[in-house]
Amino acid sequence: MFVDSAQIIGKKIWSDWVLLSLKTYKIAEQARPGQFIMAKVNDSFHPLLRRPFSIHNVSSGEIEIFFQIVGIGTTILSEKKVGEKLNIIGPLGKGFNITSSVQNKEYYLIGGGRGIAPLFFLAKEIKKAGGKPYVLYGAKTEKDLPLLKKFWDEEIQVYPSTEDGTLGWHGLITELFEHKLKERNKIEKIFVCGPHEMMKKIALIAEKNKLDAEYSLESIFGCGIGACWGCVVKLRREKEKWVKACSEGPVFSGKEIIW
Amino acid sequence: MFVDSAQIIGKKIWSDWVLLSLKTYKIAEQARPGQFIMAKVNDSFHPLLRRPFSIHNVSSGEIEIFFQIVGIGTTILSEKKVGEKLNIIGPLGKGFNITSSVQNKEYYLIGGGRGIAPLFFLAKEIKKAGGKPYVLYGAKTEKDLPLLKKFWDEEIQVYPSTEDGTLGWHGLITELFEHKLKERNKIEKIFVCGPHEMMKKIALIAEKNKLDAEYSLESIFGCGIGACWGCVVKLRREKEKWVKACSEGPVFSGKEIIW
Amino acid sequence: MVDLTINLGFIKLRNPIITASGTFGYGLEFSPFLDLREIGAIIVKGLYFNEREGNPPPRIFETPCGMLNSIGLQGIGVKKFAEEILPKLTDYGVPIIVNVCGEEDDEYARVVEFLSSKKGISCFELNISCPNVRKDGKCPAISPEWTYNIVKLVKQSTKKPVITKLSPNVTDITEIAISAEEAGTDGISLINTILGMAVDIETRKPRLGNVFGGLSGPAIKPIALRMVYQVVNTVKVPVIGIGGIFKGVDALEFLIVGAKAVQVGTANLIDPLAPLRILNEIKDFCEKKGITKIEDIIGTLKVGD
Amino acid sequence: MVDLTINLGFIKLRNPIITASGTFGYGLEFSPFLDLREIGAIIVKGLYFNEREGNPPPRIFETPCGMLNSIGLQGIGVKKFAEEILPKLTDYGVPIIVNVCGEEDDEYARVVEFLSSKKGISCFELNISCPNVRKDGKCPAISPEWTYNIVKLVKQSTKKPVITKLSPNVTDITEIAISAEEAGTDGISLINTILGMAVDIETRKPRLGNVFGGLSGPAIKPIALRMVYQVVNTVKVPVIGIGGIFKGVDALEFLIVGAKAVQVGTANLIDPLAPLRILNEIKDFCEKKGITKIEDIIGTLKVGD
Ligand SMILES: Cc1cc2nc3c(=O)[nH]c(=O)nc-3n(C[C@H](O)[C@H](O)[C@H](O)COP(=O)(O)OP(=O)(O)OC[C@H]3O[C@@H](n4cnc5c(N)ncnc54)[C@H](O)[C@@H]3O)c2cc1C
Ligand SMILES: Cc1cc2nc3c(=O)[nH]c(=O)nc-3n(C[C@H](O)[C@H](O)[C@H](O)COP(=O)(O)OP(=O)(O)OC[C@H]3O[C@@H](n4cnc5c(N)ncnc54)[C@H](O)[C@@H]3O)c2cc1C
Ligand SMILES: Cc1cc2nc3c(=O)[nH]c(=O)nc-3n(C[C@H](O)[C@H](O)[C@H](O)COP(=O)(O)O)c2cc1C
Ligand SMILES: Cc1cc2nc3c(=O)[nH]c(=O)nc-3n(C[C@H](O)[C@H](O)[C@H](O)COP(=O)(O)O)c2cc1C
Ligand code: FES
Ligand code: FES
Repeated sequence: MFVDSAQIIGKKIWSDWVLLSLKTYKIAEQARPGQFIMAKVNDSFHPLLRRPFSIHNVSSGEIEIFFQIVGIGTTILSEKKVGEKLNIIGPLGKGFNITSSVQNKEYYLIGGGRGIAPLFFLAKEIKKAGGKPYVLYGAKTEKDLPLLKKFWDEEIQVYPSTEDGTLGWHGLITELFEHKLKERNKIEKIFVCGPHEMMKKIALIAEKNKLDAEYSLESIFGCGIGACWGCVVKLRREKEKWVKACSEGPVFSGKEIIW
Repeated sequence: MFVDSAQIIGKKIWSDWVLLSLKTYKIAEQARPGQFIMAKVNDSFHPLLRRPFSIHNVSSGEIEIFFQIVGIGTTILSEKKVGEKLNIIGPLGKGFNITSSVQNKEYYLIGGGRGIAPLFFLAKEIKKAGGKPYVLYGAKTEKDLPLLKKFWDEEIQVYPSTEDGTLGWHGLITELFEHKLKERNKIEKIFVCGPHEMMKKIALIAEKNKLDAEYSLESIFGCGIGACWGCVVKLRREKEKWVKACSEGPVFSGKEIIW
Repeated sequence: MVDLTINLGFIKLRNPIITASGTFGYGLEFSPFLDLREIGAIIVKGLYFNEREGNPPPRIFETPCGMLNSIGLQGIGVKKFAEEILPKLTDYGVPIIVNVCGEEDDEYARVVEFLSSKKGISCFELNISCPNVRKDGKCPAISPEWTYNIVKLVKQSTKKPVITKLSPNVTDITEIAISAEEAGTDGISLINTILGMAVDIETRKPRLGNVFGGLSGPAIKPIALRMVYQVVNTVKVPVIGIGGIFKGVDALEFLIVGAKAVQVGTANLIDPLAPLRILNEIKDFCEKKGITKIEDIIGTLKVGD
Repeated sequence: MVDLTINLGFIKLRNPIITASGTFGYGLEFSPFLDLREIGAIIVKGLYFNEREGNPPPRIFETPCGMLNSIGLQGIGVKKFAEEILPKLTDYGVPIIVNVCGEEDDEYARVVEFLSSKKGISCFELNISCPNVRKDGKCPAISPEWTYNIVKLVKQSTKKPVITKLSPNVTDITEIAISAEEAGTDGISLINTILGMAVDIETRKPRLGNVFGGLSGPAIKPIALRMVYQVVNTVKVPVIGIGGIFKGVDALEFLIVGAKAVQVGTANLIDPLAPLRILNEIKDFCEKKGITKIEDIIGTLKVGD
């Protein structure tokens, strides 16, 4: 966990989707898939709080974040220029659990909308360890799938879905998942990130198919470092309790999440 | 009085002094020397209030403002780039009174530090009307007199003073003024803008010499348009009273100011 | 087309946007910027019976997302207002509300008595909540009894409707609201500014000549909204929400918790077009959502699941 | 070299910077970021006797220059704290202050009784001012009698010094401060958060699961500073200032109006280095001004000319 003033060394924008590359040696060195950073988008009191972003990709001394412009913080962030600095804290939280024996095992990585962000790093790591990541990447429409090419470039299998049928599977990503399960059902584990309602539906399907599953949950973060108890989600651990998503998650096992 | 989103079409910086040129047809057309604009330096709530700046210069469809970086608002303003827009209201307030019979009359225009800002426009107007403006331009040190060349270019007589003697008269502008009064004493009126203490001393000298004088006063402005009663200064009008500097000033006659 | 009219019972407004006292001058100051007629109502700067000097400067200090003011209700008094301002203002055909002040309880009565006979005043707003008049920041609206007495007295002194403006500087805002209602107020507006201060560490002096001042602006909106919600759930008279309203969304929040109209204050100082801009943003929101009557939004907060 | 030590009478601090309860976890969360030893004192998250679940999410909402929280004092309870946290925390050698909560008056006594025997706790801070525990936002610190009773009870239950933390949601803060002093409190800290709310206009639901929450951050600083100034001028016990302290200048304002120390709250969430950064900014200011003892700044506000 480091506070770093990271230089922005690369930037891409597709309508309301932004990819930023940041130079940050220590954070890059320690980052694991599913972990996140907290970014201060300006040094004003408005907006006040840092914003959480998954670590989307890591390469020597660099990390990438990939985000959607949805409000004041992401708008300001999207206006940053290459060369400017961004104050970030990371790597934070507990990431996805990929056990040592990944070799030749098959995984579905299911990302809805901005939920795709952490899955790129995860897919790369699984592949590196000899596993087989299959990515389901869903959104409303074609233009909300800007990362397809990036997956292709890494030779990672990716199946797009769009609600309006402009690209790939016509319909919901949950339907695509059910469909794919028929094709390939010796699945070691699924990793899911996306809107709450989508993940809830995936969880039902996973349960029905007795699939091991991990979900990256979102909640509103105050600090991201476990100090404020703002980010809690309900888990079943001994008994039902509110658990901090930032420091004990954001990734949790499907077994313990109370949807 | 117009609210205008004015494009920044020129910018110069000398250490902590900034000159911005703004495209703003209607405001430029109506502006008089001594009037000011209120600028919103960003569209955030922080800083919240507009900032007042004298109209420093006017030419076809354009105005200039000249300011010193002293805090959050002027810092943000100084970072604006040519091409960006600046939301301004103007022209506001009552300016300097130059009577119609300016022809061949002599005036001292006395500006301390950022107080020089409105005097450039005033000097030009006096000159245009056939009068003779003599500008006293004082500051701490040489680098705080970035406008000298601008006055020279307009062939306006300007006498600099610096407290540390790095340029022009070595000492206070008030001393320079007393000195100059000996050289030239058929003065029609003096126009003064600068720090409160400086203006107070000038006022004593002016009174002793029975000079007609106008002063541009500063106070903290809430709105600049006469709506909040925040900006009052004490005047002698019938009786002593608090008068709005923004709408009844900022220029007041020496006869009514209570220092 | 969205029906923006609001019926407060004692007065009908073309729309729910009212300009807050002290931030909109006597109204006329804004005529170069916008068509006053399009505003729901204008509340003029607080009036004492006589002309009033106000507090020593500095009177304004900016704070994070807010500002402190200690104007101290400088103003021209009722006579000059009636003679010089009112005739011009009535020409615009916008409802005019006079914000009424008093150093003694009695003065409130004298102000409304004097002005009740004048043409063009729709109703009164009792400013029993200005924190800037006495050094300790006290005002009638911090006491239920004091509030009751003044409202009662004023109601006896005029036939025109009376809105009572409450102070946020209290432990229990509902208690004060009940007092005002029991004393017969026709409506309640809140909040006035919150008592605050600031210090210049260089000079070690207070930033305001009067030491204390009233905090307003976006910074106080969450507090204002909470109080409005509490009062709406306590009294039957219509409630007007005030505090940090800068955008359409802010106004909508107040309407959703149950305010029947809102006042725009500090925003006017920064953006003289604010009242109509906010109105347009509300209109756009309604159109987008297919809401045909603004009154359908009022008090629609969903609490619990 | 600036002498930054502060003597509160009942405790000596290395410097005037204390971390505020609820914004600094149990302290340990910040050890990756800064050397805890360099902080004046650490106040841990409010503790009830038993473990506590807290309020339903969303628990946090950002507002202009501030934030609302309705955590509702989720926490691990005194036993787990004494067993799992305290031993580790005492290793750092920084004064530890426990923020004490109670659902019943009695619980405050039980918490301090239990913890008084544990090694490493310097003193207690009574949180009688959390607006997030009951739905109506009420707490003991809104009543002089209630405040008096709890402070008295706690003082009888422990020999350790007790700081009483006041709520800003009151009409007259000095009245509550006097009660706490009369009941024997050793010090007073203020302010806790200000009750507020926010609404999502899309869903028409409150932004917080608990509807109301506490406002903190730069937005509230002017209100906090005013209240600290009022209390400093009323009681004799040392006063600790809290509210929107993000920079050295903010802390200095509180010291100048008379606070003997300050607490840094919301700032920790955004900048985990905040306590030491603020300390350094104070040090730099003193050096620039030739001030050799920080205590020479305290209470030096110049009022009047
Ligand atoms: C662990 C974690 C990782 C995330 N990773 C990514 C990512 O890689 N890419 C990405 O695009 N987004 C990600 N998000 C969501 C992202 O943090 C929010 O979209 C962002 O904070 C919104 O900031 P804003 O100022 O633009 O929006 P605001 O103006 O603050 O609000 C706009 C909307 O976003 C919601 N929102 C605000 N703050 C948060 C928050 N902390 N978490 C979730 N929703 C919020 C609000 O409720 C509102 O509906 C992540 C969130 C979490 C918790
Ligand atoms: C009618 C008028 C015309 C002006 N014209 C010019 C000009 O042409 N060039 C120029 O450089 N400056 C001018 N000023 C001063 C200028 O407005 C302030 O320097 C500016 O507002 C400071 O903003 P800030 O956010 O950078 O400072 P802040 O961070 O707000 O404060 C920094 C310092 O500036 C002081 N200050 C803040 N606001 C004002 C204010 N409204 N008036 C005076 N002092 C203030 C503060 O007390 C503080 O000491 C003028 C002021 C007035 C009233
Ligand atoms: C400069 C200023 C002057 C004010 N004068 C008055 C006044 O005369 N009478 C009154 O009742 N309220 C007065 N107020 C309070 C406002 O009407 C309003 O209640 C308060 O500012 C909160 O709303 P806002 O956050 O939208 O400004 C004044 C506020 C400001 C900022
Ligand atoms: C997330 C959060 C949790 C808090 N929890 C507590 C608490 O447990 N006990 C307490 O006395 N105060 C609590 N507070 C109040 C702070 O200690 C402090 O009094 C308040 O936030 C004002 O200071 P600030 O503006 O610097 O944050 C909490 C504040 C926040 C923001
Ligand atoms: S966001 Fe603060 S504890 Fe998780
Ligand atoms: S600044 Fe508002 S009246 Fe002058």
